[in-house]
Amino acid sequence: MANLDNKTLVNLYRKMALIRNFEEVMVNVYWEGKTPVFDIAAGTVPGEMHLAAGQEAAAVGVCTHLRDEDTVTGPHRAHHIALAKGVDIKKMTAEIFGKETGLGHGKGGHMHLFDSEKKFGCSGIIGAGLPVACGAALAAKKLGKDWVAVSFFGDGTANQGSFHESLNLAALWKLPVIFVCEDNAYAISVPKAKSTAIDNNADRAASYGIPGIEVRENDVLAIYEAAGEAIARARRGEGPSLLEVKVDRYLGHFQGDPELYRDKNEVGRLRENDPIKKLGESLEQQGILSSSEREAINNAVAQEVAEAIEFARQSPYPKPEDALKHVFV
Amino acid sequence: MANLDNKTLVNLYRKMALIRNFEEVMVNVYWEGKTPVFDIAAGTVPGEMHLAAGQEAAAVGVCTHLRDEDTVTGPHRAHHIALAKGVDIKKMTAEIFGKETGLGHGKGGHMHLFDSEKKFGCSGIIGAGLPVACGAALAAKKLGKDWVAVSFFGDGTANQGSFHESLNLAALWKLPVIFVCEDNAYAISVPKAKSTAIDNNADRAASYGIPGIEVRENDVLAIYEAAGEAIARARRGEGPSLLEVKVDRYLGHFQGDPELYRDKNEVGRLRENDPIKKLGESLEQQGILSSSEREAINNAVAQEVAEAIEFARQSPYPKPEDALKHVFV
Amino acid sequence: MTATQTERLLTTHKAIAEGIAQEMERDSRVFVMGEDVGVYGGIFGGTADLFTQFGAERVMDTPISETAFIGAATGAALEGLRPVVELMFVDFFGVCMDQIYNHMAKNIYMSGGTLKIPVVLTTAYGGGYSDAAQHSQVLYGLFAHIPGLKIVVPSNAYDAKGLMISAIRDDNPVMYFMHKGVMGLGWMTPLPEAITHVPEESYTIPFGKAAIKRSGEQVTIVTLGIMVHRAMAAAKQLEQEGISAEVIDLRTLVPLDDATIIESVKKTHRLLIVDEDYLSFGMSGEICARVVENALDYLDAPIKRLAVPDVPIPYSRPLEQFVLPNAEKIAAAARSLVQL
Amino acid sequence: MTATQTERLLTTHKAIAEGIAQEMERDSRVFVMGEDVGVYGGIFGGTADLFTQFGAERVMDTPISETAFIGAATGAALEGLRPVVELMFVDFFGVCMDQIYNHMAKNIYMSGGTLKIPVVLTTAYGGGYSDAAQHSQVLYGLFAHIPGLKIVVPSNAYDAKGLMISAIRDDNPVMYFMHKGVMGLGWMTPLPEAITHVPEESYTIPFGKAAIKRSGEQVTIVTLGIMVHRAMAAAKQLEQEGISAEVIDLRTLVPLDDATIIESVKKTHRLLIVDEDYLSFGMSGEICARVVENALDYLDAPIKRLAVPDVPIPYSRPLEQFVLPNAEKIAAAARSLVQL
Ligand SMILES: Cc1ncc(C[n+]2csc(CCOP(=O)(O)OP(=O)(O)O)c2C)c(N)n1
Ligand SMILES: Cc1ncc(C[n+]2csc(CCOP(=O)(O)OP(=O)(O)O)c2C)c(N)n1
Ligand SMILES: [Mg+2]
Ligand SMILES: [Mg+2]
Repeated sequence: MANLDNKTLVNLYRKMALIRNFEEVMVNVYWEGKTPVFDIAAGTVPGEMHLAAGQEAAAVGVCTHLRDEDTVTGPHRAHHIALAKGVDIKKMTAEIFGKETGLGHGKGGHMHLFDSEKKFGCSGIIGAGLPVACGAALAAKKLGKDWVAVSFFGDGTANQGSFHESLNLAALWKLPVIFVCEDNAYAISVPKAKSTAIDNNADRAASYGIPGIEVRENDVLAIYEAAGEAIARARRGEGPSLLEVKVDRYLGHFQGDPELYRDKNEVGRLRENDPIKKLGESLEQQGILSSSEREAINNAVAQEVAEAIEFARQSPYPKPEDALKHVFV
Repeated sequence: MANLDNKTLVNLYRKMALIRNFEEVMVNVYWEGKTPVFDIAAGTVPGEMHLAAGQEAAAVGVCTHLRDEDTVTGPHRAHHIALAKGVDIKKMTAEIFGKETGLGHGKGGHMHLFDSEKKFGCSGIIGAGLPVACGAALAAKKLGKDWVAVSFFGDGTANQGSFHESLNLAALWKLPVIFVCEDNAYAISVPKAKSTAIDNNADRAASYGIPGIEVRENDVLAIYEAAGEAIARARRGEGPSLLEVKVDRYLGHFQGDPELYRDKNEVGRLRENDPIKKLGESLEQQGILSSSEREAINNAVAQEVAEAIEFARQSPYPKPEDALKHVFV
Repeated sequence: MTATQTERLLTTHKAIAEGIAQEMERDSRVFVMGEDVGVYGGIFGGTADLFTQFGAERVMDTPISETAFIGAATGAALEGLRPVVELMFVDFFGVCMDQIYNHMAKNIYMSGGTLKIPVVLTTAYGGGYSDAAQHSQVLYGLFAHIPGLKIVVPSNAYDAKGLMISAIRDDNPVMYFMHKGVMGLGWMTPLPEAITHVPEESYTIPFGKAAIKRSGEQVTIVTLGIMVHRAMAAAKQLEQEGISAEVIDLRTLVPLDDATIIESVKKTHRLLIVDEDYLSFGMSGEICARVVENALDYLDAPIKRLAVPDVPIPYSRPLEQFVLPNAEKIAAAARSLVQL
Repeated sequence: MTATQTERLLTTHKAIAEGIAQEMERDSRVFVMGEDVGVYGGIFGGTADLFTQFGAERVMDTPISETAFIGAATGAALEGLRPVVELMFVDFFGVCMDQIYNHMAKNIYMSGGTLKIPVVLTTAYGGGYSDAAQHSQVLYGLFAHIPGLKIVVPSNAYDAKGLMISAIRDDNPVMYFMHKGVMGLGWMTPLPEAITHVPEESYTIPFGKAAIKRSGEQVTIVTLGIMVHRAMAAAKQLEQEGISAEVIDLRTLVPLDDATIIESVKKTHRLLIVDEDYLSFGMSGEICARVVENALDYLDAPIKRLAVPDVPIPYSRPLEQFVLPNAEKIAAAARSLVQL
């Protein structure tokens, strides 16, 4: 960790704080218009809502290494990854609100955020981002660039066929891809041990002869370090890596999840080890970030989020008949 | 090998010889009506024809351990496996001929042989047999039986998503399945090294925490031994195993394959290590099978094959309008 | 509808779960598997409480490995078990379609009728709640196109239970489509019409028998699933305008009850097909063709189709509402037909 | 057809490979991947000799991992490359459908038109040579049902090249169906009609323009792919009987050239749809619906459909021949229509 300069450290903190604030605000926004009677179709933001509070370290630890030219694919739970990759928060929020000013003019929604400038995309289908990332990496290779592609997915996804096919293809063709498994211990209600025959998905890298790195703590610095090596390796043309990082899912699988499948106190325990708090405190202790500076960052990101929400709120909906546009370009 | 009695040894030889003869005769039958101008739609047996000469040791080495109650699923190349599992050679041949007396009354054909008594089935889709075998094993477990399920597939298939999903499921649920990868070094024209990121698929067992056994010689006794352990383990309720066995593909991927992708002399070299010849000679040397006894076996299996072919030839075709039957039972 | 003493009302998802539970009690070969079907009770409640009643051995949560566990359902069925297996959203079929259509659907035929494959493949479908392009699809027409699957699409609780019991007792693969809006979930927009009297005892509903939900004289509206309720609302509206519409609930797409449709068209001379699926190359075209083949001369107006206009389901509410059929659009289409 | 000096004849598979090669020369972003597309040249010859011309970097053999490499085609296309990717038989779509229909087909729409996905997905289809239920299917109707894919189905060498070049230049995903019997392979039943003059220079054929292969007065036969040749043979036979049939080759299913069909029906007043695909819930119903919606009053007889009668493709020759349309069955159906 010695080689991390203060600016980077503060940046890691700032990005995680931004994401956390975004996800927490989104909880409130999501429930607007859904009380007293919950109706998934109602409210400011209808549909499913998968939030990533507790998983910021993975997105930020990895994406801080990336450039605009690098491609990232994400899964259904992807706000944190999009923000970490630099997707415009206003356009993203507007998309989540279904507005004309959104990334996809309201057509995509929260599971389908596409930003061709920042080279980010995500999908609601388990495992679907891995092959697409292989393709981006293949393109980088064919174009003679040192760009990499990163695919994020959950622990439950490591049992989907596309995981295997993509890792084999990437290894075989030495593609510059980094596969990042965010282990939040659940696939909806199913705990990892009930879906996965082994403990650590990183061990599966051996099936493809590639490095497998397991980061067993929800710690942005540890993730940053591990990802840095994997990404540098990919840029050098030495092929893909598989990273599994431990994260925590503080909220339900989606908003409205009754969470009857886990202990009521589990999340409280998880939050004690919160990676943002941990980094903030550590930076304070090291004198890198004073408590008032930290406060200022927290306020600034809250402001940024509030502005994005306001932007989305004020934006118009697309014209209904625009639904017929854009099947083809 | 000490514990193999003579009867078993001779039986292994006999079964391999039967299969070899069948496949060689099938070459001739297939080309009937296809010369001087080859037309895949013409002749005694139309359609694709995937033969397994050189792969007998895998089927026989494994299936000799099995009972009627055990289920076997095979791939597109499955005559050898069906015969090793005890599927009736006449009904199977009649099916390959598209006759009413065939296993599926002519509806299935050579890639779709189903025998519910011998509990054998196969499919023309890569990787499709593995999940089905998991289901058979799940049923055995639910029914409290010590039956096992065996799924055969090729080396190229180990890169299909269903391989991964099935092995994980079987390992997770401790299902009595034995996954047998027949490594014949090719997937149609693509050599294993161009499709598979590691050398030995057995190493992939570690991704599921199950035993992985690699048999790197085309030798029925070695395969028999390895399979015996895996099957016994499954019967004891200790879960699945993955076996990769080296076999050789003497013929084209299918009949008519120009085989421009491999050295003209390759097959000649492979045949020098023929597992049937090897076992026959070894049994002679050990005095277990005299040369005349061996001859007699060879004649007997040839006779059996000839009778099956004759049965198929003489059998009537199904009535055309029966095509409309059996979509549902 | 069978008359019974009790007037117990049930939501569709509870009716489905009850149908499965009764079959599980009756037949030890029946078991359930799928993602989150256990403690969670199925994301759309189709397996609610089954885990508590029958335990983890008979109500099995699976990994996210649809190819493996749906293929395993076929394998288990071939051994004589009777799995009820869930594909959480029909939109996910693409990761496991081969097991469904090349194996579950074809093995019986390819075996010359020597195998039985008693699998019920349950799946949730439909939109209208902003779940976007990968979680709102319908797709029953796509499955109906493939020989070898029976396709069941209940519109209400009573039908749901009887069709489920029929499905479990069938020796062929049955795909059982559950519209999310019909299920009666606490977190979906309420649809009181789908909550019906459901007898406590076991009963079956035969496949291939459409229900005439409302008899009418001037126009026939054929549909199924949630659109039955939209069509009924439209018919009520039309009635106030003096237009008499007949509403047919197909209940199963395969087998398709052509006879009831054709008979109705012979009476009303006008046909509107309402489908929540994509318009082209699907259900609406097929029904149109069946009628044209059998009752062309009875038609006093072109057949009309109301369906999603060949676009993916957009996320944003105004966009989605624009593409989905609803009572107003149905009424308008029927009205314009009658005026022709 | 463009007139040129040379009268060079080419088989369809060579015309396809030539079209790809010319685009590869013209545009370095074009590359090919798939199973056995390299040294082997594609099982059905669609990539013949490309490996020799362009080498392993631009003509890439893949593992049997359709989800990974077809998904990778989408990923590469999003980066500006223009992959031509092969699914060896369309029957195999079930192992990779999610990448095709939920991603390749929908990402443009879900992005609000901000992405381009210039992928050509080639695939072989069709039966008639006893390849049985998992290697003989047609399925273009199923793909046409899903918004977001253009569907191309050439019937001959000339069209094949022009449509391929158009497909590669299109910024949208195009699924390119190659009937095995149309390809002109040495090991398939010969179909001389599919071998045509093919100009050496590059040319395009627009999508959504059907070809009237033969003008006629009494009945319109609409079809595509190999069935065009069967229909032409039937038309010749009918002519000898004094029946004048018009034959339309759709060439693309999406976009569908309704206008040409409808215009023809307005002239002939009778329509026969011929389809090698399963009958129900597919192409034949759709075309029927489009005509009924637009030209009902012009019909002097019910529309007839000739297609596979909703069974999997059986292996045995007499069974398969029983279910596939052919010239005799087409002639008989057209004859019966005209006699109505
Ligand atoms: C192919 C497919 N199957 C099932 C689902 C339904 N589903 C959505 S999220 C999810 C759980 C994913 O678990 P994991 O990969 O661990 O990600 P997490 O939700 O924990 O972030 C499931 C089963 C889906 N979207 N796609
Ligand atoms: C899903 C799918 N993809 C592709 C094919 C085409 N195909 C048939 S056999 C084969 C090669 C299989 O190789 P391997 O598994 O090694 O078996 P082998 O033929 O060598 O016995 C391929 C690609 C198929 N049948 N199914
Ligand atoms: Mg998870
Ligand atoms: Mg092989």
